[in-house]
Amino acid sequence: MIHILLFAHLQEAIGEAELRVNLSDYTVGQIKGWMEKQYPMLSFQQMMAAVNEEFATDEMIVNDGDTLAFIPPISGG
Amino acid sequence: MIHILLFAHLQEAIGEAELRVNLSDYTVGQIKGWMEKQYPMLSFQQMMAAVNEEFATDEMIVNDGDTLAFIPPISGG
Amino acid sequence: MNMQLFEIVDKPIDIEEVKQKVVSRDAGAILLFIGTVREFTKGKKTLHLEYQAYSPMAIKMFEQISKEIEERWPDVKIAITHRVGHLDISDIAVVIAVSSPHRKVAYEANEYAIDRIKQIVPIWKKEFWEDGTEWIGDQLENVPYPVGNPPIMKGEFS
Amino acid sequence: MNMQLFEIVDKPIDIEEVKQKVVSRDAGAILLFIGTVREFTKGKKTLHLEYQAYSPMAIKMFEQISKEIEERWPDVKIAITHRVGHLDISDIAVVIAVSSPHRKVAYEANEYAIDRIKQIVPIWKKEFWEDGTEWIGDQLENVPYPVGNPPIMKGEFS
Repeated sequence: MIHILLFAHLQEAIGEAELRVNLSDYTVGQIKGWMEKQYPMLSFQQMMAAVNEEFATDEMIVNDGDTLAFIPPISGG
Repeated sequence: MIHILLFAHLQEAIGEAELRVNLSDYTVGQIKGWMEKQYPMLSFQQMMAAVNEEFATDEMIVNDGDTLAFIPPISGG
Repeated sequence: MNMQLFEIVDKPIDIEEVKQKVVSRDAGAILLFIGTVREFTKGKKTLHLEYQAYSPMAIKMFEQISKEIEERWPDVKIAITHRVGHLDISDIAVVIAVSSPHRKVAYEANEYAIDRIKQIVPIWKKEFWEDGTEWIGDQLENVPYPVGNPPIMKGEFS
Repeated sequence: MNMQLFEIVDKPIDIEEVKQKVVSRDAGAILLFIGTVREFTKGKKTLHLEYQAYSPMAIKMFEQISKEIEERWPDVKIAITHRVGHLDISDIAVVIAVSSPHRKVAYEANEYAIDRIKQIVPIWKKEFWEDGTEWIGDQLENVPYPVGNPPIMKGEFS
Protein backbone atom coordinates (compact mmCIF):
# COMPACT_ATOMS: atom_id res chain seq x y z
CA MET A 1 0.00 0.00 0.00
CA ILE A 2 1.30 3.47 -0.89
CA HIS A 3 -0.08 6.94 -0.25
CA ILE A 4 -0.56 9.30 -3.17
CA LEU A 5 -0.91 13.01 -2.40
CA LEU A 6 -2.71 15.33 -4.79
CA PHE A 7 -2.54 19.12 -4.88
CA ALA A 8 -3.91 22.10 -6.78
CA HIS A 9 -5.78 21.19 -9.97
CA LEU A 10 -5.16 17.46 -9.45
CA GLN A 11 -6.86 17.56 -6.08
CA GLU A 12 -9.84 19.40 -7.54
CA ALA A 13 -10.14 17.21 -10.64
CA ILE A 14 -9.93 13.94 -8.73
CA GLY A 15 -11.88 15.21 -5.74
CA GLU A 16 -9.45 13.75 -3.21
CA ALA A 17 -6.34 15.03 -1.44
CA GLU A 18 -5.01 11.52 -0.83
CA LEU A 19 -5.35 8.09 -2.38
CA ARG A 20 -4.23 4.76 -0.94
CA VAL A 21 -3.42 2.23 -3.61
CA ASN A 22 -1.83 -1.20 -3.89
CA LEU A 23 1.09 -0.15 -6.07
CA SER A 24 4.07 -0.97 -3.87
CA ASP A 25 7.33 -1.68 -5.71
CA TYR A 26 6.28 0.05 -8.92
CA THR A 27 8.35 2.96 -10.21
CA VAL A 28 7.15 6.54 -10.15
CA GLY A 29 6.90 6.41 -13.93
CA GLN A 30 4.74 3.27 -13.84
CA ILE A 31 2.44 4.85 -11.27
CA LYS A 32 2.13 7.90 -13.49
CA GLY A 33 0.94 5.59 -16.26
CA TRP A 34 -1.54 3.96 -13.92
CA MET A 35 -2.90 7.38 -12.87
CA GLU A 36 -3.42 8.34 -16.50
CA LYS A 37 -5.46 5.19 -17.06
CA GLN A 38 -7.58 5.94 -14.00
CA TYR A 39 -7.97 9.64 -14.84
CA PRO A 40 -7.67 9.95 -18.61
CA MET A 41 -8.38 13.71 -18.56
CA LEU A 42 -5.24 14.34 -16.54
CA SER A 43 -1.63 14.31 -17.69
CA PHE A 44 1.12 13.06 -15.39
CA GLN A 45 4.05 12.22 -17.67
CA GLN A 46 5.82 15.59 -17.40
CA MET A 47 4.85 16.23 -13.83
CA MET A 48 7.30 16.36 -10.99
CA ALA A 49 6.93 13.87 -8.18
CA ALA A 50 8.24 13.51 -4.66
CA VAL A 51 8.69 10.36 -2.63
CA ASN A 52 8.64 10.89 1.13
CA GLU A 53 9.00 14.65 0.65
CA GLU A 54 12.03 14.52 -1.63
CA PHE A 55 11.95 15.11 -5.39
CA ALA A 56 12.05 11.76 -7.21
CA THR A 57 12.86 10.63 -10.73
CA ASP A 58 10.57 8.43 -12.81
CA GLU A 59 12.91 5.51 -12.20
CA MET A 60 12.58 5.57 -8.43
CA ILE A 61 10.74 2.62 -6.88
CA VAL A 62 7.94 3.39 -4.43
CA ASN A 63 7.98 1.00 -1.51
CA ASP A 64 5.23 -0.16 0.78
CA GLY A 65 4.23 2.65 3.14
CA ASP A 66 5.89 5.38 1.06
CA THR A 67 4.17 8.63 0.23
CA LEU A 68 4.22 9.67 -3.43
CA ALA A 69 3.21 13.27 -4.07
CA PHE A 70 2.51 14.65 -7.51
CA ILE A 71 3.83 18.20 -7.77
CA PRO A 72 2.11 20.27 -10.46
CA PRO A 73 4.03 23.36 -11.63
CA ILE A 74 4.47 25.44 -8.52
CA SER A 75 3.53 29.07 -8.04
CA GLY A 76 4.47 30.07 -4.51
CA GLY A 77 6.29 33.15 -3.39
CA MET B 1 25.47 88.30 7.46
CA ILE B 2 25.53 84.59 6.59
CA HIS B 3 24.88 81.48 8.65
CA ILE B 4 27.51 78.77 8.76
CA LEU B 5 26.41 75.31 9.93
CA LEU B 6 28.88 72.86 11.43
CA PHE B 7 28.45 69.13 11.89
CA ALA B 8 30.26 66.08 13.22
CA HIS B 9 33.94 66.67 14.04
CA LEU B 10 33.75 70.32 12.93
CA GLN B 11 31.01 71.02 15.43
CA GLU B 12 32.99 69.36 18.21
CA ALA B 13 36.29 71.00 17.32
CA ILE B 14 34.83 74.50 17.05
CA GLY B 15 32.36 74.01 19.88
CA GLU B 16 29.46 75.55 17.97
CA ALA B 17 26.74 74.19 15.68
CA GLU B 18 26.21 77.53 13.97
CA LEU B 19 28.23 80.69 13.30
CA ARG B 20 26.97 84.05 12.06
CA VAL B 21 29.60 85.96 10.16
CA ASN B 22 29.84 89.07 7.99
CA LEU B 23 30.98 87.30 4.84
CA SER B 24 28.14 88.08 2.43
CA ASP B 25 29.07 88.05 -1.26
CA TYR B 26 32.20 85.97 -0.80
CA THR B 27 32.50 82.64 -2.61
CA VAL B 28 32.33 79.30 -0.83
CA GLY B 29 36.04 78.84 -1.59
CA GLN B 30 36.93 82.20 -0.04
CA ILE B 31 34.93 81.37 3.08
CA LYS B 32 36.76 78.06 3.33
CA GLY B 33 40.03 80.04 3.34
CA TRP B 34 38.67 82.34 6.04
CA MET B 35 37.65 79.35 8.17
CA GLU B 36 41.13 77.86 7.92
CA LYS B 37 42.61 81.12 9.19
CA GLN B 38 40.18 81.14 12.11
CA TYR B 39 40.63 77.44 12.89
CA PRO B 40 44.09 76.48 11.69
CA MET B 41 43.80 72.93 13.03
CA LEU B 42 40.90 72.21 10.64
CA SER B 43 41.01 71.59 6.91
CA PHE B 44 38.20 72.83 4.67
CA GLN B 45 39.64 72.88 1.15
CA GLN B 46 38.49 69.42 0.12
CA MET B 47 35.28 69.51 2.08
CA MET B 48 31.87 69.55 0.49
CA ALA B 49 29.62 72.49 1.14
CA ALA B 50 25.93 73.26 0.74
CA VAL B 51 24.27 76.62 0.28
CA ASN B 52 20.66 76.72 1.39
CA GLU B 53 20.53 72.91 1.57
CA GLU B 54 21.88 72.29 -1.94
CA PHE B 55 25.39 71.11 -2.72
CA ALA B 56 27.52 74.06 -3.84
CA THR B 57 30.79 74.45 -5.71
CA ASP B 58 33.69 76.56 -4.44
CA GLU B 59 32.81 79.23 -7.02
CA MET B 60 29.30 79.83 -5.73
CA ILE B 61 28.70 83.21 -4.07
CA VAL B 62 27.05 83.21 -0.65
CA ASN B 63 24.53 86.03 -0.35
CA ASP B 64 23.31 87.92 2.69
CA GLY B 65 20.97 85.69 4.70
CA ASP B 66 22.16 82.46 3.05
CA THR B 67 23.02 79.35 5.00
CA LEU B 68 26.36 77.73 4.21
CA ALA B 69 26.79 74.24 5.62
CA PHE B 70 30.10 72.41 5.65
CA ILE B 71 29.54 68.73 4.93
CA PRO B 72 32.33 66.48 6.22
CA PRO B 73 32.53 63.03 4.63
CA ILE B 74 29.18 61.43 5.37
CA SER B 75 28.53 58.08 7.00
CA GLY B 76 24.78 57.61 7.17
CA GLY B 77 22.79 54.52 6.23
CA MET C 1 9.88 33.80 21.05
CA ASN C 2 8.98 31.63 18.10
CA MET C 3 12.28 30.40 16.68
CA GLN C 4 11.12 28.12 13.90
CA LEU C 5 13.04 29.63 11.04
CA PHE C 6 10.79 28.20 8.32
CA GLU C 7 7.02 28.17 8.55
CA ILE C 8 3.83 27.66 6.59
CA VAL C 9 0.97 29.49 8.32
CA ASP C 10 -2.71 30.06 7.63
CA LYS C 11 -2.94 33.41 9.44
CA PRO C 12 -1.61 36.87 8.52
CA ILE C 13 2.18 37.05 8.71
CA ASP C 14 3.75 39.37 11.29
CA ILE C 15 6.78 40.81 9.50
CA GLU C 16 8.34 41.99 12.76
CA GLU C 17 8.26 38.42 14.07
CA VAL C 18 10.05 37.05 10.99
CA LYS C 19 12.62 39.83 11.19
CA GLN C 20 13.33 39.08 14.88
CA LYS C 21 14.50 35.59 13.94
CA VAL C 22 17.51 36.96 12.03
CA VAL C 23 18.50 39.83 14.33
CA SER C 24 22.15 39.51 15.27
CA ARG C 25 24.89 41.59 16.85
CA ASP C 26 26.96 40.77 13.76
CA ALA C 27 24.32 42.11 11.36
CA GLY C 28 24.74 45.45 9.65
CA ALA C 29 21.85 44.83 7.28
CA ILE C 30 18.54 43.02 7.42
CA LEU C 31 16.66 42.62 4.19
CA LEU C 32 12.98 41.71 4.22
CA PHE C 33 11.27 40.56 1.07
CA ILE C 34 7.51 40.78 1.36
CA GLY C 35 5.51 39.18 -1.42
CA THR C 36 2.07 40.77 -1.67
CA VAL C 37 -1.03 39.99 -3.70
CA ARG C 38 -1.11 42.24 -6.76
CA GLU C 39 -4.45 43.27 -8.22
CA PHE C 40 -3.53 43.23 -11.91
CA THR C 41 -1.34 40.69 -13.71
CA LYS C 42 -0.91 41.29 -17.44
CA GLY C 43 -4.05 43.43 -17.47
CA LYS C 44 -6.21 40.82 -15.77
CA LYS C 45 -7.87 41.76 -12.50
CA THR C 46 -7.43 39.38 -9.58
CA LEU C 47 -10.25 39.36 -7.01
CA HIS C 48 -8.42 37.23 -4.49
CA LEU C 49 -6.08 34.26 -4.24
CA GLU C 50 -5.87 30.93 -2.56
CA TYR C 51 -2.56 29.33 -1.68
CA GLN C 52 -2.06 25.65 -0.98
CA ALA C 53 1.15 24.01 0.23
CA TYR C 54 2.57 20.55 0.67
CA SER C 55 3.73 21.80 4.04
CA PRO C 56 6.23 19.22 5.34
CA MET C 57 8.01 19.12 1.99
CA ALA C 58 7.86 22.91 1.66
CA ILE C 59 9.62 23.25 5.02
CA LYS C 60 12.29 20.78 3.87
CA MET C 61 12.80 22.82 0.70
CA PHE C 62 13.13 26.03 2.74
CA GLU C 63 15.80 24.26 4.78
CA GLN C 64 17.56 23.18 1.63
CA ILE C 65 17.55 26.76 0.30
CA SER C 66 18.98 27.87 3.62
CA LYS C 67 21.73 25.29 3.28
CA GLU C 68 22.54 26.45 -0.24
CA ILE C 69 22.75 30.03 1.02
CA GLU C 70 24.97 29.04 3.92
CA GLU C 71 27.39 27.43 1.48
CA ARG C 72 27.55 30.55 -0.68
CA TRP C 73 27.33 33.23 2.03
CA PRO C 74 28.40 31.73 5.38
CA ASP C 75 27.59 34.81 7.49
CA VAL C 76 23.94 35.05 6.45
CA LYS C 77 20.97 34.20 8.64
CA ILE C 78 17.63 33.50 6.99
CA ALA C 79 14.01 32.94 8.01
CA ILE C 80 11.01 32.35 5.73
CA THR C 81 7.28 32.30 6.42
CA HIS C 82 4.74 31.53 3.70
CA ARG C 83 1.01 31.89 4.15
CA VAL C 84 -1.65 29.56 2.75
CA GLY C 85 -5.42 29.83 2.39
CA HIS C 86 -7.49 32.79 1.23
CA LEU C 87 -5.56 36.02 0.53
CA ASP C 88 -6.97 39.37 -0.54
CA ILE C 89 -5.29 42.08 -2.61
CA SER C 90 -2.24 43.54 -0.77
CA ASP C 91 -2.17 40.67 1.71
CA ILE C 92 1.27 39.23 2.45
CA ALA C 93 1.92 35.80 0.91
CA VAL C 94 5.55 35.38 1.93
CA VAL C 95 8.21 37.07 4.04
CA ILE C 96 11.91 36.31 3.60
CA ALA C 97 14.22 37.83 6.21
CA VAL C 98 17.97 37.81 5.63
CA SER C 99 20.61 39.36 7.86
CA SER C 100 24.26 39.81 7.06
CA PRO C 101 27.23 41.81 8.32
CA HIS C 102 27.33 43.66 4.99
CA ARG C 103 24.45 44.80 2.84
CA LYS C 104 25.53 43.60 -0.60
CA VAL C 105 25.33 39.99 0.50
CA ALA C 106 21.92 40.55 2.11
CA TYR C 107 20.48 41.64 -1.25
CA GLU C 108 22.10 38.76 -3.11
CA ALA C 109 21.08 36.07 -0.64
CA ASN C 110 17.54 37.37 -0.31
CA GLU C 111 16.98 37.44 -4.06
CA TYR C 112 18.53 33.99 -4.35
CA ALA C 113 16.01 32.73 -1.79
CA ILE C 114 12.91 34.03 -3.58
CA ASP C 115 14.19 32.75 -6.94
CA ARG C 116 14.72 29.31 -5.44
CA ILE C 117 11.34 29.33 -3.69
CA LYS C 118 9.72 29.82 -7.06
CA GLN C 119 11.68 26.86 -8.40
CA ILE C 120 11.54 24.13 -5.78
CA VAL C 121 9.04 24.81 -2.98
CA PRO C 122 5.73 22.95 -3.43
CA ILE C 123 3.23 25.79 -3.00
CA TRP C 124 0.42 26.58 -5.41
CA LYS C 125 -1.62 29.66 -6.06
CA LYS C 126 -5.18 29.71 -7.35
CA GLU C 127 -6.30 32.97 -8.96
CA PHE C 128 -9.90 34.08 -8.70
CA TRP C 129 -10.93 36.45 -11.50
CA GLU C 130 -14.31 37.91 -12.42
CA ASP C 131 -14.68 35.31 -15.16
CA GLY C 132 -13.23 32.22 -13.56
CA THR C 133 -10.47 30.59 -11.55
CA GLU C 134 -7.23 28.80 -12.28
CA TRP C 135 -4.40 27.07 -10.46
CA ILE C 136 -1.36 28.98 -11.68
CA GLY C 137 1.59 27.08 -13.00
CA ASP C 138 3.57 27.25 -16.18
CA GLN C 139 0.45 28.35 -18.08
CA LEU C 140 0.84 31.95 -17.00
CA GLU C 141 3.81 32.90 -14.94
CA ASN C 142 6.34 30.15 -14.57
CA VAL C 143 8.72 28.51 -16.93
CA PRO C 144 7.76 24.92 -17.77
CA TYR C 145 9.91 22.31 -16.09
CA PRO C 146 12.33 20.41 -18.23
CA VAL C 147 10.90 16.99 -19.03
CA GLY C 148 10.71 14.75 -16.01
CA ASN C 149 12.99 16.85 -13.84
CA PRO C 150 12.55 19.83 -11.62
CA PRO C 151 14.98 22.71 -12.15
CA ILE C 152 16.99 21.86 -9.07
CA MET C 153 20.62 21.32 -8.33
CA LYS C 154 22.64 18.16 -8.40
CA GLY C 155 22.85 16.36 -5.11
CA GLU C 156 19.24 16.86 -4.20
CA PHE C 157 18.32 13.33 -5.05
CA SER C 158 20.93 11.87 -2.74
CA MET D 1 -1.55 57.58 9.22
CA ASN D 2 1.80 59.31 8.94
CA MET D 3 2.37 59.81 5.23
CA GLN D 4 5.63 61.72 5.21
CA LEU D 5 7.65 59.50 2.93
CA PHE D 6 11.04 60.74 4.14
CA GLU D 7 11.87 61.29 7.76
CA ILE D 8 14.67 61.87 10.21
CA VAL D 9 13.60 60.74 13.69
CA ASP D 10 15.20 60.55 17.12
CA LYS D 11 13.13 57.60 18.35
CA PRO D 12 13.20 53.90 17.45
CA ILE D 13 11.93 53.25 13.91
CA ASP D 14 8.74 51.24 13.48
CA ILE D 15 9.43 49.12 10.38
CA GLU D 16 5.73 48.32 9.92
CA GLU D 17 4.94 52.04 9.73
CA VAL D 18 7.57 52.63 7.02
CA LYS D 19 6.30 49.63 5.09
CA GLN D 20 2.70 50.89 5.21
CA LYS D 21 3.71 53.99 3.27
CA VAL D 22 4.52 51.95 0.15
CA VAL D 23 1.69 49.41 0.28
CA SER D 24 -0.17 49.41 -3.01
CA ARG D 25 -2.72 47.30 -4.86
CA ASP D 26 -0.24 47.31 -7.76
CA ALA D 27 2.60 45.94 -5.65
CA GLY D 28 3.69 42.34 -5.92
CA ALA D 29 6.82 42.91 -3.86
CA ILE D 30 7.84 45.11 -0.98
CA LEU D 31 11.50 45.19 -0.07
CA LEU D 32 12.61 46.55 3.28
CA PHE D 33 16.24 47.37 3.90
CA ILE D 34 16.97 47.69 7.60
CA GLY D 35 20.37 49.05 8.53
CA THR D 36 21.37 47.89 12.00
CA VAL D 37 24.27 48.71 14.30
CA ARG D 38 26.92 46.01 13.98
CA GLU D 39 29.10 45.18 16.95
CA PHE D 40 32.36 44.49 15.11
CA THR D 41 33.78 46.39 12.14
CA LYS D 42 37.13 45.15 10.88
CA GLY D 43 37.75 43.46 14.20
CA LYS D 44 37.09 46.56 16.25
CA LYS D 45 34.32 46.41 18.84
CA THR D 46 31.72 49.15 18.78
CA LEU D 47 30.06 49.97 22.11
CA HIS D 48 27.41 52.23 20.67
CA LEU D 49 26.91 54.87 17.99
CA GLU D 50 25.67 58.39 17.67
CA TYR D 51 24.11 59.68 14.46
CA GLN D 52 23.77 63.33 13.54
CA ALA D 53 21.93 64.72 10.52
CA TYR D 54 21.57 68.00 8.69
CA SER D 55 17.88 67.19 8.67
CA PRO D 56 16.27 69.60 6.18
CA MET D 57 18.98 68.91 3.61
CA ALA D 58 18.85 65.17 4.31
CA ILE D 59 15.12 65.17 3.55
CA LYS D 60 15.78 67.04 0.30
CA MET D 61 18.40 64.45 -0.64
CA PHE D 62 15.97 61.61 0.10
CA GLU D 63 13.50 63.34 -2.22
CA GLN D 64 16.15 63.64 -4.87
CA ILE D 65 16.98 59.94 -4.60
CA SER D 66 13.27 59.22 -4.93
CA LYS D 67 13.13 61.34 -8.08
CA GLU D 68 16.13 59.50 -9.55
CA ILE D 69 14.42 56.18 -8.81
CA GLU D 70 11.17 57.34 -10.36
CA GLU D 71 13.02 58.20 -13.58
CA ARG D 72 14.63 54.78 -13.74
CA TRP D 73 11.78 52.64 -12.37
CA PRO D 74 8.48 54.53 -12.78
CA ASP D 75 6.30 52.00 -10.94
CA VAL D 76 8.28 52.05 -7.71
CA LYS D 77 7.12 53.64 -4.46
CA ILE D 78 9.72 54.46 -1.82
CA ALA D 79 9.82 55.63 1.79
CA ILE D 80 12.90 56.21 3.96
CA THR D 81 13.29 56.86 7.68
CA HIS D 82 16.68 57.48 9.27
CA ARG D 83 17.24 57.69 13.00
CA VAL D 84 19.62 60.08 14.77
CA GLY D 85 20.98 60.25 18.32
CA HIS D 86 22.28 57.41 20.47
CA LEU D 87 21.99 53.90 19.02
CA ASP D 88 22.97 50.63 20.65
CA ILE D 89 24.14 47.40 18.99
CA SER D 90 21.35 45.88 16.82
CA ASP D 91 19.33 49.12 16.89
CA ILE D 92 17.87 50.20 13.56
CA ALA D 93 19.57 53.21 11.97
CA VAL D 94 17.65 53.32 8.69
CA VAL D 95 14.69 51.67 6.99
CA ILE D 96 14.18 51.87 3.23
CA ALA D 97 10.85 50.53 1.95
CA VAL D 98 10.36 49.98 -1.76
CA SER D 99 7.30 48.50 -3.45
CA SER D 100 7.01 47.46 -7.07
CA PRO D 101 4.72 45.34 -9.23
CA HIS D 102 7.63 42.95 -9.85
CA ARG D 103 10.32 41.85 -7.46
CA LYS D 104 13.45 42.30 -9.57
CA VAL D 105 12.92 46.04 -9.71
CA ALA D 106 12.26 46.21 -5.97
CA TYR D 107 15.73 44.76 -5.27
CA GLU D 108 17.42 47.05 -7.77
CA ALA D 109 15.68 50.23 -6.63
CA ASN D 110 16.20 49.47 -2.95
CA GLU D 111 19.92 48.83 -3.38
CA TYR D 112 20.21 51.96 -5.49
CA ALA D 113 18.63 53.95 -2.66
CA ILE D 114 21.04 52.77 0.04
CA ASP D 115 24.03 53.29 -2.24
CA ARG D 116 22.91 56.86 -2.95
CA ILE D 117 22.17 57.56 0.72
CA LYS D 118 25.77 56.71 1.49
CA GLN D 119 26.88 59.14 -1.22
CA ILE D 120 24.75 62.26 -0.87
CA VAL D 121 22.69 62.38 2.32
CA PRO D 122 24.29 64.55 5.05
CA ILE D 123 24.21 62.18 8.00
CA TRP D 124 27.19 61.37 10.21
CA LYS D 125 27.99 58.50 12.50
CA LYS D 126 30.21 58.69 15.56
CA GLU D 127 31.63 55.41 16.77
CA PHE D 128 32.24 54.80 20.46
CA TRP D 129 34.89 52.15 21.13
CA GLU D 130 36.52 51.01 24.34
CA ASP D 131 39.58 53.13 23.55
CA GLY D 132 38.03 56.24 22.07
CA THR D 133 35.56 57.80 19.67
CA GLU D 134 35.57 59.02 16.11
CA TRP D 135 33.27 60.65 13.59
CA ILE D 136 33.36 58.19 10.72
CA GLY D 137 34.04 59.49 7.24
CA ASP D 138 36.51 58.55 4.56
CA GLN D 139 39.03 57.54 7.22
CA LEU D 140 37.45 54.15 7.73
CA GLU D 141 34.52 53.22 5.61
CA ASN D 142 33.81 55.67 2.83
CA VAL D 143 35.63 56.57 -0.33
CA PRO D 144 37.13 60.06 -0.23
CA TYR D 145 35.23 62.59 -2.30
CA PRO D 146 36.83 63.78 -5.49
CA VAL D 147 38.37 67.19 -4.94
CA GLY D 148 35.83 69.91 -4.40
CA ASN D 149 32.87 67.91 -5.63
CA PRO D 150 30.52 65.41 -4.12
CA PRO D 151 30.01 62.18 -6.07
CA ILE D 152 26.62 63.27 -7.38
CA MET D 153 24.99 63.45 -10.76
CA LYS D 154 24.92 66.27 -13.25
CA GLY D 155 21.95 68.55 -12.98
CA GLU D 156 21.97 68.71 -9.22
CA PHE D 157 23.50 72.17 -9.16
CA SER D 158 20.77 73.66 -11.35
